[in-house]
Amino acid sequence: MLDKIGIAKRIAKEVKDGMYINLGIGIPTLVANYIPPQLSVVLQSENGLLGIGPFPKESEIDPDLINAGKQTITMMPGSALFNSAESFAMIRGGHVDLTILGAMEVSEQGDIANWKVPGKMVKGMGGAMDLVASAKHIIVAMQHCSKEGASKLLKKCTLPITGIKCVKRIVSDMAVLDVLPQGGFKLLERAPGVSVEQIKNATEGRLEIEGNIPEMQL
Amino acid sequence: MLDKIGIAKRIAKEVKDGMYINLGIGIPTLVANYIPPQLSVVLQSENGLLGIGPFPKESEIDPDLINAGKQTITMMPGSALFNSAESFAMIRGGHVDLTILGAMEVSEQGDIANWKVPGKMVKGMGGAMDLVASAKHIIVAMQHCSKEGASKLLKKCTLPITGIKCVKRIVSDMAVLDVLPQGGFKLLERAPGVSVEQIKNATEGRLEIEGNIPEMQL
Amino acid sequence: MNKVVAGPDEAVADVFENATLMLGGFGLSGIPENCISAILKKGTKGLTCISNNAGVDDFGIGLLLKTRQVKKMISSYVGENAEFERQLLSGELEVELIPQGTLAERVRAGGAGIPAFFTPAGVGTEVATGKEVREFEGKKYLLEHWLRADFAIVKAWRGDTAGNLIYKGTARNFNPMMAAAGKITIAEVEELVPLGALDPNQIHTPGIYVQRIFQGKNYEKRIEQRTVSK
Amino acid sequence: MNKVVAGPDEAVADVFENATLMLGGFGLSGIPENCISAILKKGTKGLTCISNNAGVDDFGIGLLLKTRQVKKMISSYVGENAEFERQLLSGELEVELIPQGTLAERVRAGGAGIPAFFTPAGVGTEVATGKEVREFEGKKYLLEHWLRADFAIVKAWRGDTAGNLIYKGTARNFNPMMAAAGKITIAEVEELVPLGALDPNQIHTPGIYVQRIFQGKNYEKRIEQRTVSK
Repeated sequence: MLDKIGIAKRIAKEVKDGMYINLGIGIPTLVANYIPPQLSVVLQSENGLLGIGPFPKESEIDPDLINAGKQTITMMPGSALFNSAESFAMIRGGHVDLTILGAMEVSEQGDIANWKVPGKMVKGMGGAMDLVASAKHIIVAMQHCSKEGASKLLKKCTLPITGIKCVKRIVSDMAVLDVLPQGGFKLLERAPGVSVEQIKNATEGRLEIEGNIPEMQL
Repeated sequence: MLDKIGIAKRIAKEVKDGMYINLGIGIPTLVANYIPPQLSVVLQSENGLLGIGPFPKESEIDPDLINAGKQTITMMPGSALFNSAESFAMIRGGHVDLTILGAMEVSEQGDIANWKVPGKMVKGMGGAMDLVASAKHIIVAMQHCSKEGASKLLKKCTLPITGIKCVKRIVSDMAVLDVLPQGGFKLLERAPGVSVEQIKNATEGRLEIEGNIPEMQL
Repeated sequence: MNKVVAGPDEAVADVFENATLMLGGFGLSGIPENCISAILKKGTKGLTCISNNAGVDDFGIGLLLKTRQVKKMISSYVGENAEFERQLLSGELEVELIPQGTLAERVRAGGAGIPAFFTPAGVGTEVATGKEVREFEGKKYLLEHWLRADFAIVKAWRGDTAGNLIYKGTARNFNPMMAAAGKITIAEVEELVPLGALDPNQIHTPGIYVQRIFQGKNYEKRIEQRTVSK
Repeated sequence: MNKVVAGPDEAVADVFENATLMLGGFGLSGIPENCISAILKKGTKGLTCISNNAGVDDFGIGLLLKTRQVKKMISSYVGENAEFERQLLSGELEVELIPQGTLAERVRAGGAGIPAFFTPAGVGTEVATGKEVREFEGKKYLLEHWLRADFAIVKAWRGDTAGNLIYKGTARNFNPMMAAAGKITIAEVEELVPLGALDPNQIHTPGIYVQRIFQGKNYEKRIEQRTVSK
């Protein structure tokens, strides 16, 4: 089973040279640390920045420079600042190549739920609904099961959804899977030490297993 | 009868302190020359400038600084440059206080025609349709009659219209008139030396004359 | 054209009960700290606040929530605020949650005179309830309407006496769109400069949108997530 | 991320017959002079050109009209061009005239992923023919659709190797919206600078919208109405 850093490392391997990428809060933010340095990519922060740099040194901290998770950040050379309408024009207009975000549930149709637990949590959707409705390519970082062992890769989401038929690929603590255009999860890779059988048992939605499933290379 | 400069001078008297104003091509552009210097107003150019200044000296000419009539211009202190979408956001959003533009015909309902003469002229509407559809206050500068003596203040426009029910006030070479909310032209002032009778004869649309009509003070 | 007022108290003097306010900022970055304090002092009740976030318990709009001056919040994300959550769950506070891009575009539409537009965000979710859905080139979109406010209150870095504004860093966020969408727009700036001191080519908010401006004081600029690299 | 190409010929090499182009500029100000020359040299026919104006007889898009490379113009104002008028009246050229604000907003919508929006411009005129009319708050509006292009060709003042652009004066005009609305966006700049040389707070077009950039040569910047004050 992968820990958060393992998931982030595996997702980092999906990144290609020249990509503009939006990273969600949580595990997706960690992905930035593992993108191979020879790749030239630009990270978008939906609060108005292209070209997120590393966290600042204590002496560089600027309260007027934060990411979407409200963390203090720096800018890379060649950055651009803009307002929130322009930021979502970029997202909605399909200019961002890859969106990586967290999920509480994903359905076998590619629906995603990650913004609300009725009666328990009312934080709001932030930019997630815009991102999932518009992104060309969406990778989800998530736990395969709840703490109680219930699958989060479902036939149908039980929580209020964030967007329909949008998730393309999932990297969980147990596996890498694609959401098939006709519905269903296609198993691509197993996490180190996790068996196909374990993944089967942890996946409520239709799971397609074809041939030998390799272990992830991290 | 007023000449072009007379019309521009009379319109300049409509300008109030603190106004943001869009001036159309032709006579309206001349209005800028007669705005009392003690008034603080800002002129908008729909190609992306707030704060049009006087024409440049030969040594100041900048091909990257023109007005909507493609004339070289300068900027006033406190100017702002922006793109065409922002410019029309300003216009459409009702942020411009006054629009002054030319017309070929105006109807007694306040419809205006100024962009097309079928079979003869195909220049396009430019920004005129946006301006007349959105401006809070529209003053039209025009000739009362054609060269052949036909009225241009009509019951109904004969040319393709630019906008409906939008003109509030007309300054022609013969008179100042308001378009009444219920339709019809209300005569407010006569040009120097022009009689009410002459104006009556030159106005095809319904003309309302109440009491004594004063001569314009220029 | 001189739009300078003495300070925040004068700037918000006519903010009335049950007014709709837009307040710039993302998290605690780029929020109009001085005006929020002045409204707090004034005690105006029944406010509808349109703002991407709702501040934290003891800063930003959170201060106005504590004093129960806010009747309704229109936001995209409010997860930083325990008092907010309490008032919401107890039914003391009305809340309308809007996808962040839809919020930004609805405010932009308000300033730009566009009464409605189509966006894909929220199709198939509870956000779509009661909204027109239309398909364009094989994809579904929701019809969303403009947002405007009685007062838009924004914070900029530098501004001139005619109301031209320049923001700094990611503190720009919602401020420019809100500046255009207020019937009355109030700008507080860190540095108020004379006419002609700003480069016209670098203005983020042209002065036409701003009715009042003043130089604010004692900016706290609180940081929510202080993160540093070794 | 390096998007630099050698020059205009390489930049427009894959502009194909019957392609739709957006070309920045207002009048002759801010037009992509180098790319227009390269397309002229290349001789590509059947082009649909979206541009506020159509140049003059012997400059700007007027050059491409003369060689009959343009099948259709989508513009707001074309009054500066006699050859244009001749081709139009003779039926050799298709023309779609669009109110300038509607044109600017349709292009912006194309870049921003908004398939349609409502605007008041043109209500009750021949522009409204065949369009949905809807009333909001007692005023009538037309539904207008986004515009996008196979290639957007823009001209900026300064640009960096990642495609970030800064325009100068009123030469900005339609360029930023078009930069966002092209499948492929080509930027020619007067000065190409290294990454990090532009202030991120002053960028007008973020590099994400630009696929190719080069430093242009021999800008003529012709003036249509040279007006001076005594």
